[in-house]
Amino acid sequence: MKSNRKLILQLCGATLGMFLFGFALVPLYDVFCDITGLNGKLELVAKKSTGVIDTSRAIKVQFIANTNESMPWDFVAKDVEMTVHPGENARADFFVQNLTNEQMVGQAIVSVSPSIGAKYFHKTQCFCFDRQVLNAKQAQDVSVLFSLDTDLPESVKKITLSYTFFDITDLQPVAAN
Amino acid sequence: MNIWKVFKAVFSAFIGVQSEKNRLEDFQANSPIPFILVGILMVLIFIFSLVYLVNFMVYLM
Amino acid sequence: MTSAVDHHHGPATGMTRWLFTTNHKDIGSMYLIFSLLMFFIGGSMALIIRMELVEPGLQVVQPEFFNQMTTMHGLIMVFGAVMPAFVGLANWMVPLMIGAPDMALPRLNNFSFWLLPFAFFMLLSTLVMDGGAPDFGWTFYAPLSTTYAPPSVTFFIFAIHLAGVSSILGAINVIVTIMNMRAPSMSYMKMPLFVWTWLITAFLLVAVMPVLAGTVTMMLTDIHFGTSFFDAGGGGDPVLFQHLFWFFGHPEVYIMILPAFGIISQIVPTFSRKPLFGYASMVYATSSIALLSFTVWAHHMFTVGIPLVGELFFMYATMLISVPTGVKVFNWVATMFRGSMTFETPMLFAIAFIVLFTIGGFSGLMLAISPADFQYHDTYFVVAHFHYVLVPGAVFSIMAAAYYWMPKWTGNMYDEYLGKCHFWCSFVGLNLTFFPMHFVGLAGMPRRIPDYSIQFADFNLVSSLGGFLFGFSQLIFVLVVVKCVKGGKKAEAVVWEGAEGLEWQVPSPAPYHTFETPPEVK
Amino acid sequence: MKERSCSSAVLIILAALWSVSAQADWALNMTEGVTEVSRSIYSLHMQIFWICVVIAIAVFSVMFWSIIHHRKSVGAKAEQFHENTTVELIWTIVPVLILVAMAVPATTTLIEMYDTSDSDVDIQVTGYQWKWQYQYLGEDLSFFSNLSTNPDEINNKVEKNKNYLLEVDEPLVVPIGKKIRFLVTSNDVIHSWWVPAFAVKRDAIPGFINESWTRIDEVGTYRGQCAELCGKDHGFMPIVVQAVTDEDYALWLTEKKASIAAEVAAAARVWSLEELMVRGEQVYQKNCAACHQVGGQGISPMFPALKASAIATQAEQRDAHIKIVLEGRAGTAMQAYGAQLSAVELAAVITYERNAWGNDTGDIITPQSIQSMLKSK
Repeated sequence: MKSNRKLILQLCGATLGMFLFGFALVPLYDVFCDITGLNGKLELVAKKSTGVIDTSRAIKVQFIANTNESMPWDFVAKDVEMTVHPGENARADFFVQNLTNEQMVGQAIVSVSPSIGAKYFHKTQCFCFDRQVLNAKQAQDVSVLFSLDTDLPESVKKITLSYTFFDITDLQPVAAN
Repeated sequence: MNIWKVFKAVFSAFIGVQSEKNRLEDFQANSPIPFILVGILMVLIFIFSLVYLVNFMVYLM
Repeated sequence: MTSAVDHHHGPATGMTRWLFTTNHKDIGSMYLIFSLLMFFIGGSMALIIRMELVEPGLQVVQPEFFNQMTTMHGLIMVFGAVMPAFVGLANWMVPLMIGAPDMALPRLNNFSFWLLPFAFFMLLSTLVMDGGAPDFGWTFYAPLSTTYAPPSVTFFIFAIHLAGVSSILGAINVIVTIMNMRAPSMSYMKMPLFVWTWLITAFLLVAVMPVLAGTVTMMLTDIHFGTSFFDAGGGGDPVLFQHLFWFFGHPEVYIMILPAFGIISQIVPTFSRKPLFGYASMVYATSSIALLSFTVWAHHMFTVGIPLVGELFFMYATMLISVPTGVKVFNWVATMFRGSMTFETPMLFAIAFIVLFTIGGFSGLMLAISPADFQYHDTYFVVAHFHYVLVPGAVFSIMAAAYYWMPKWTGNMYDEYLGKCHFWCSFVGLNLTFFPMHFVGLAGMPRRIPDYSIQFADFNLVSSLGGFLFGFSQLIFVLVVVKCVKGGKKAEAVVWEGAEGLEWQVPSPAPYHTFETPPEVK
Repeated sequence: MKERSCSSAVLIILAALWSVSAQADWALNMTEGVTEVSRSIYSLHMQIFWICVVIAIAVFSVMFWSIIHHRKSVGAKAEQFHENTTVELIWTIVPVLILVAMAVPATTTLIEMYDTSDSDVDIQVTGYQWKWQYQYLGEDLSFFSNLSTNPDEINNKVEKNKNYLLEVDEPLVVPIGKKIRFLVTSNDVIHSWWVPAFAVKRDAIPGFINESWTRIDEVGTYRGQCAELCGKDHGFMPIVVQAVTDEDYALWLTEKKASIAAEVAAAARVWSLEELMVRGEQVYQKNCAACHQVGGQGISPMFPALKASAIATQAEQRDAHIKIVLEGRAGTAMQAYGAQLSAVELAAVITYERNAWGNDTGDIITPQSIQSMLKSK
């Protein structure tokens, strides 16, 4: 009978390989999201706009403010809707307040609709880049500086951005600040 | 076992139709490795051709 | 189950025989008995579900317990009844069919079986845990299965780990046995189709079970160790979970149907007294599924919001790869055509498989059309689809295999009249249960709800009646098995007239050790 | 004897089934719906259905013909042919051609379904554990939509009405003829917003926004349900959409905003204990009874009792009681109702919980005291 050792080692190697492949799918998924703008996940890095403004097109940009799990923070979008030219720098303001009596840490997550628009929405500065630490009853005005890429597809005339605050107080150790 | 025969065998597997004669020939090969590699290659070709077709359809409509 | 031919030690006696056995026949029997037990446990949960759904209003159970029943019913039937039954059939028949004395790794074989009772004891014990059993569906989507799960989710994760390891080890065992231990004259060209389909299934298992293990491990770290693979707050994504799960999930449904294709391809030629039509096409089509089945997973997620380009890709891919395997049904009909058929119980089950599995295949084709799937998704139409593919598909083929090979295992013929009773009751019960679900699903009844609006009442009543008929008619099968093991008309070596295959060259009942010396394949 | 008893049994079952079916409502097929998309989906559904029926008839007739004629008992001799690649090629190519033919209309319909550009009305739909919230973008109007079926109907104490489990207290009102864009998201777990009549079904994913659209042709009330398992009351969070003419829609908008403004204004005036108790019972019935039960005894351990509980009777626990109702408890089904109910409703339900079922603390929680702790939106 042929020795099975070689075949068994290959199969165990394949099993281990597929187990690691399962974990490799996670970063692969993020790469796939960036390329295709899958479900509106945005790149979380600041990008300077090219400075060329396409005034021929006016895109309506809407802002939605949510708190996940009815997190006890008051979070309101001050600019619900604005019109922006592709390439033009614009700013959207939000108001956020911690209604509880303890310090809390929140993380804003952004999602874009339609999802094709995700690739063409560049944020130069955004409160969603880092954690927001709010003490008891502390209120704060936060904002996002953004610009729309000039080669945004013609079909997109209206983009909606949903900001959702997540309570990550117990998820992250609060830095002593 | 030249490469063209392997491609033909894998293609007939994708369609799911194969004659007894070809099967006996294909099984003369001493190891399945080339078939598996060509199979994976053809799956990738299948995927990218579908992606191209989809982009074309979206562009068309 | 011993016989005179066996010249050295027969099986040990008492419990130690079953605890420490390395014999592929004993382990095969244990897998099959375990699967039958799980079939009844999962089946009783299905009856509780159907009891609640007899009429509108909450009568029998509270909604949270109803969700636990739907979840456990799915898990136990998929991982506890169907897969172990196929592994049991592989353990029994693959060595016999390729002329090998036993499985390549006997001790590993024993270990991979004995993992299962402990895995499912742990899973079933969650029913009595604080907070109840898992109640997030057998597809356990995050965040319902991570942040919002009952505390028993951790035991659910370990149970899936154990069952997964058992499947992977079983698959490795089957691959090594088929590739290394065939009788010299049993070349790849002459291997029976049951062995071929199990070889492909084993490769699929080795490829996807680790991905499932990885996914549940990610759940474990999300719940207990503060990672956020699937929690949007920490940068993760619940849709990532669905991609990972269905990347495992679609090859899994092929794992549950390819062995059935193999069994039907053994039975139909025997009772048609005619060779299988297009053996080469069957071998090539099933082997291409090993790769193609990895390209279509997101047709389970058409409404989750994948972009247009992705949705079109998965629609086209699903339609294209469904053809090579779908048309294999025509091969069986061509095998029957101009044969000389007799209709013993295995053949009845095989014909019912061909007819009803094809209906399941057609509703699958309808679901592949992505726009239409927006109306079908997560309704009872989908429940009808996968029950038509799984119950007459996997379960009926397992029953057919049991009736077909039981004379070889026990040495006695089964009671033909009871066999036919079992078939006709199951056939009527199954159609009464699942066919109305098509209509209720199309009329707009969502999946996994404990109570429904009154316009769905009448079909649900018929479904529930059918469910009880189907459920209790499985007791006839137990009666047939017990009678057959205990005694009955003696079976000769070639039980069915003209049956081909090495398994018919050994006497009935198959001796404890067979093919000590490799047989000669003509 | 065996055959006769068996056939009579079958007759009895058939008779029973026939009587049941006589007065039943046997809805067999998918709804055609009231939108262009739902009608094109319906035609796709029927096309693929009839193709499958034709293929099924062809295959099964050959099969049953062969079952009848090629039987050993009628002396059929088995032929030994076992291969014919041309036949196999034909029955592989033909289905592929049929599917390609089906793929073209399916693609056009799908592309149409994904085109949400230039919508007239934008509505954010947020899925909660076991209710829906509708927010009209740009109209500063948002409200919750709860199941309004009487619990006695669910527990079979009372006759079930026609729209059993498909009725809500605050339906979503939309104009007909306008392109309505739905922005679907979730607050906790994955839900799915589905209205069969529009053929709109979108999964609600926490942290992400999915969009869909519809243009309704006919005035009417259209009902749907949540289509993704989301926990205990997944089957009890229906969707009701009222499609009305433009004028009625504008009328409804102003009237709805006025009623919400009145509700906020009501928080300013002084409420007596009796008024708070009456209003509190209604709010409790709709939001709290599902878990804490109508009598306040709850279901241990998941849903703690309120009747004669420390938190609802002791004076020093009063603030803790208010805090838990407003901020909820993470990881449990107890939600933060501070974001979901108005100041008056919150004050009323807490007062009710502290005075009903014999708790009689005599505490009055005023809407003003709640107002300061609430969100400004």
